[in-house]
Amino acid sequence: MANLAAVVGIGQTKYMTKRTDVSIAGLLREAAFKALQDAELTWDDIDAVIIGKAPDMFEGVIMPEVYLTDALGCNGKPMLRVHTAGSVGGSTALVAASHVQSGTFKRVLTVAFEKQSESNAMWALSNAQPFSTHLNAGAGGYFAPIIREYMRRSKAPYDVGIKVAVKDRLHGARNPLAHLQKPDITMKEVEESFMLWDPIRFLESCPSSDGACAMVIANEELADKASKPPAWIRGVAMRSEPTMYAGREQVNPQAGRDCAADVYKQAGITDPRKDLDCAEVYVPFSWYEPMWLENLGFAPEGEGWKLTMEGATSLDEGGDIPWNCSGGVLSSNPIGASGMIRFAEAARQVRGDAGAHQVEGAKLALGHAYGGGAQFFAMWVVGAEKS
Amino acid sequence: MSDEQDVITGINAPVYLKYNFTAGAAPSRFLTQLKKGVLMGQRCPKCSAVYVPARGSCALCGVATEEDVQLSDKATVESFTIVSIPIPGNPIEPPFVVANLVLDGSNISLIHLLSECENSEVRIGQRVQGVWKPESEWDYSMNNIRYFKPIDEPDVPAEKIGKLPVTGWEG
Amino acid sequence: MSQPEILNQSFELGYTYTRSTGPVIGRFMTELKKRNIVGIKASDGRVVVPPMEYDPDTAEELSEFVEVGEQGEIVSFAWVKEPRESHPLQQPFAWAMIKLDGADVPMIHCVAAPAESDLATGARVRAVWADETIGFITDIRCFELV
Amino acid sequence: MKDIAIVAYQQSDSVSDAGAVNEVELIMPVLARTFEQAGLNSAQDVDFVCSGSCDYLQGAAFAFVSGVDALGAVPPIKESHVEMDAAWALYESILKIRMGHADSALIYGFGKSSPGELPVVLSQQLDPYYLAPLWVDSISLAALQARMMLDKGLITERDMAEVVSRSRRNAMNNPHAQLSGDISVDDVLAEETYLSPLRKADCSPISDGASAIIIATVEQARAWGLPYAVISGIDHCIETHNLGMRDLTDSVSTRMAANRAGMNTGKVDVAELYAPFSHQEIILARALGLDDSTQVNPSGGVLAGNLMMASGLSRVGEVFNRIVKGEAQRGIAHATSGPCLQHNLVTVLEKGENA
Repeated sequence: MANLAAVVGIGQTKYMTKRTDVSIAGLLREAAFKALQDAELTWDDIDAVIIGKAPDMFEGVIMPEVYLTDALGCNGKPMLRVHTAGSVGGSTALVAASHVQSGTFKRVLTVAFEKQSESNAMWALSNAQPFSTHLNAGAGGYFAPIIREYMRRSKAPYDVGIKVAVKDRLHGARNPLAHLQKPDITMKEVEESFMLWDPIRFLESCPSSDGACAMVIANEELADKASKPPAWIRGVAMRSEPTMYAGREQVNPQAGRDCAADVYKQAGITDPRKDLDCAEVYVPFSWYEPMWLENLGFAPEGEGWKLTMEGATSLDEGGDIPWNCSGGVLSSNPIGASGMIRFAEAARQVRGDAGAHQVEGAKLALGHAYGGGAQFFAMWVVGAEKS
Repeated sequence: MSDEQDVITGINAPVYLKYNFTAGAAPSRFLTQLKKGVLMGQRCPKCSAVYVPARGSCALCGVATEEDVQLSDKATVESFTIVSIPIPGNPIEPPFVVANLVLDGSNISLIHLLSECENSEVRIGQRVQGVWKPESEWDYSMNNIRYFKPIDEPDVPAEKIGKLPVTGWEG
Repeated sequence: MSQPEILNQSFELGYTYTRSTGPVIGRFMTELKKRNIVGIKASDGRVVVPPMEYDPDTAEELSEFVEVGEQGEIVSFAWVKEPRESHPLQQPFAWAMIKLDGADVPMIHCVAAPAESDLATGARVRAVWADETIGFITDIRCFELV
Repeated sequence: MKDIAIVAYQQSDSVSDAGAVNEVELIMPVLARTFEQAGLNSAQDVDFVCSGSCDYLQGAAFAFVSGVDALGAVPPIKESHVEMDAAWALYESILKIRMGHADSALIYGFGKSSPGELPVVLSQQLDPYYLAPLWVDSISLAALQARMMLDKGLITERDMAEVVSRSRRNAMNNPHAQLSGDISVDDVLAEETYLSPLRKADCSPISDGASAIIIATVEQARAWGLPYAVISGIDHCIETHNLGMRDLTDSVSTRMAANRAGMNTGKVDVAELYAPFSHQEIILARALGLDDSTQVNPSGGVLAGNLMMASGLSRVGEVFNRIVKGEAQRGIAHATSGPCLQHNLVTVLEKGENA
């Protein structure tokens, strides 16, 4: 049985296209320092540091923990770097949590980041090796055919993705840290935006952001003493499956379903829509909301889009299960940090510290991240109470 | 220039590294045949699924694919996207159709261009065939097939996509 | 099963990254452009060149810049007989840890010298500036023996 | 906390160029042998899998993703990855077992260093503003460190050559070694300098390969009926990236990690140290206070073959081998990362009951 652990401090940078005022270290440092301040701690209080980011090619710094140790006060401490593709922010939080849940450490700092403005994500993700076909126009080009297959199967109306795009940007407008600030966005604006990778429109896609997110995770004894409410970690799970194999279910991947079942079991959740108060789910392309609603058991297969269209996932429409109140990946996407932002925002909700995007009285929240060809999944459930 | 403009806030850091890439054993087998105009898949000894291009293992079973299996250049559209932005480092002019295609006789999709068609008429289950470059231009490359184009065969129902024999689709 | 040929092909993985410096590194680069070298004072009072953004012991932000000399002494060196294509000098040269006058912590840069035997730990060197300085670490083209 | 045991270890041959073998093909045979050793069939038979690799070695983003293709990860598995030596993947896996979310784990590391120019590739892990743009390669930095040792009279070139000679001779008993032979100290000293003060023999070779380990709770290891070695401690520690601010002639972080891992609570019969350069083996042995009673790098160490991203894990595996063969009761394995031994991990292994 894992030891109890809780999030006792959260820090995020403002997300934006280019943070031209800081170095790479400066970016992480900002989030890390805010997390320490939030936890009312100093660097000396931290036992170990766990960092995560997507491929090193984004910034062209190999194994960046080597250079970042000084900025994160790690010297003389253990430092670990996680890399599990797009799910890395979530995986990093889970690995950080395991440092405490295993009873090995009392209090650790975890930071995930991406400074995408240092290069071009399309290039970093698509640079071709010899002999390989080179038609993969970034992540959108990869996921668009899977979305098309979902649309075919579910017979969902064409504007579900448009609705999600609007909803998450309206959520993002409540969150001052969100990269995209579009309080006046309309369905028409999204529909008329440029079709990048049919069926994915420009405004149905995530932006490319600079940013970092950090958390302090503490054991039960220290979390009990924290001056601000902790977010208790009630369940942690990760699952992986290969990118391609014969008969692989790509629309509704088994790794996602299994991961959700695992984390729900730990948290005592039997009906996620009813038992959870909100969820922060990795939705980089708008159609992934209905797809993940089904994958994560919030709706039966083929019916996720109905929740979206009914407004069940919308804070503004008073939905019963708001998704991505922070604005989600559709509003901010520093790739390597995006998963951790989901985990941290879930924690903010149950700490009652989510400001204008707070779900009133939230007690139990899901944080979710996925990566690779929708094959790596990381999830946690955090609660205002220990059990 | 004022002092303000003289303040450095950014640098350009060229990071260029040279590599000598060697294709793996399984990809080399595929590419060697491809140079001869043959689409060769590899069958998993455990589950019998046929992979193309084989990457070295049946990812489902985690074992090496050993048996070579000759495939057709006819395929079925599993899904697709119409790309309206250029691919970095690729001269193709957008918009173009990139499709996930399953070759007859294989059980996994590969990605290739679809052309000689109205983009708006491309659909899941559509039958297509490879349009090859002249033999003199063949190399160790999937670009030996310039693109796939629709052929006059009935669409394949969704549940049969990825399960057709090398002999093709009778409708 | 047919035996494949071994297929090789060289390729270059490359990008020119656009790095924002933040104030500390930016100040160092700004000074380099003006052919000055600055360090920064660490929490224990040591002057570090190039300036670190954060103190390695206390993790505090550092901000007290100190101008240092463009001459210094070699703390250690390594003789490169056969420079690599990526190296800044294409004739045999040395990498060295150089403690500049006014600094307490050595920096790493290259030293141009006729032969290994001309170099020694403790030898005095001075910065050789690039013809055009742009605010980049290679504004110091190399160091040479005084 | 649950006692954790190592039950299987396999490594590929360390070769200078694996040729027409991609990542999956590199890993799969090693994993197959590892499963066989443990009497298991696939990754489905362990509770957790964690790997270590580096995209830049072969120059492709997400190199580790294709590693999953070697696992038989259907149905999906609990799996994670560190962009570090797989010794740190072992560390992550141990935390997973300690927290009760797994009773067993497979850990593997792999690297093809041959496609790139490894010392140059590694220059890009340095400070991206001050050092990486100078392209200071990893061998040159190690040479600066060696010169410092020599200048201060802490070592002689003969000491370094002795490390090399012993490595080559020990490696004669290591079937996976890349460099081995009956080479005397004078033979080494007769070689001209390469990156002075280093000779080529002072530097680990460029190698391709993979290694894998299976760990389990002692209860699980017993249930499997396998000989095992117990991991009695593991810890790691990083130091400042500023080489000018570190005492390069010592390895403070190695000593800290070893102390925290409990190395000094008993006799150390064997030590496998990840020293990519001969003088670094001396630094490490001294930092750890090892004397003649400890056999250092009986496998030949990484001077006999350096599988980047797997060498640290292999050190653990080599100590495991000595213990289960009855050649040692207790030993330590060391792993390193970063320039001039910046980041160090120490694992302490002890004989299990039925080893």
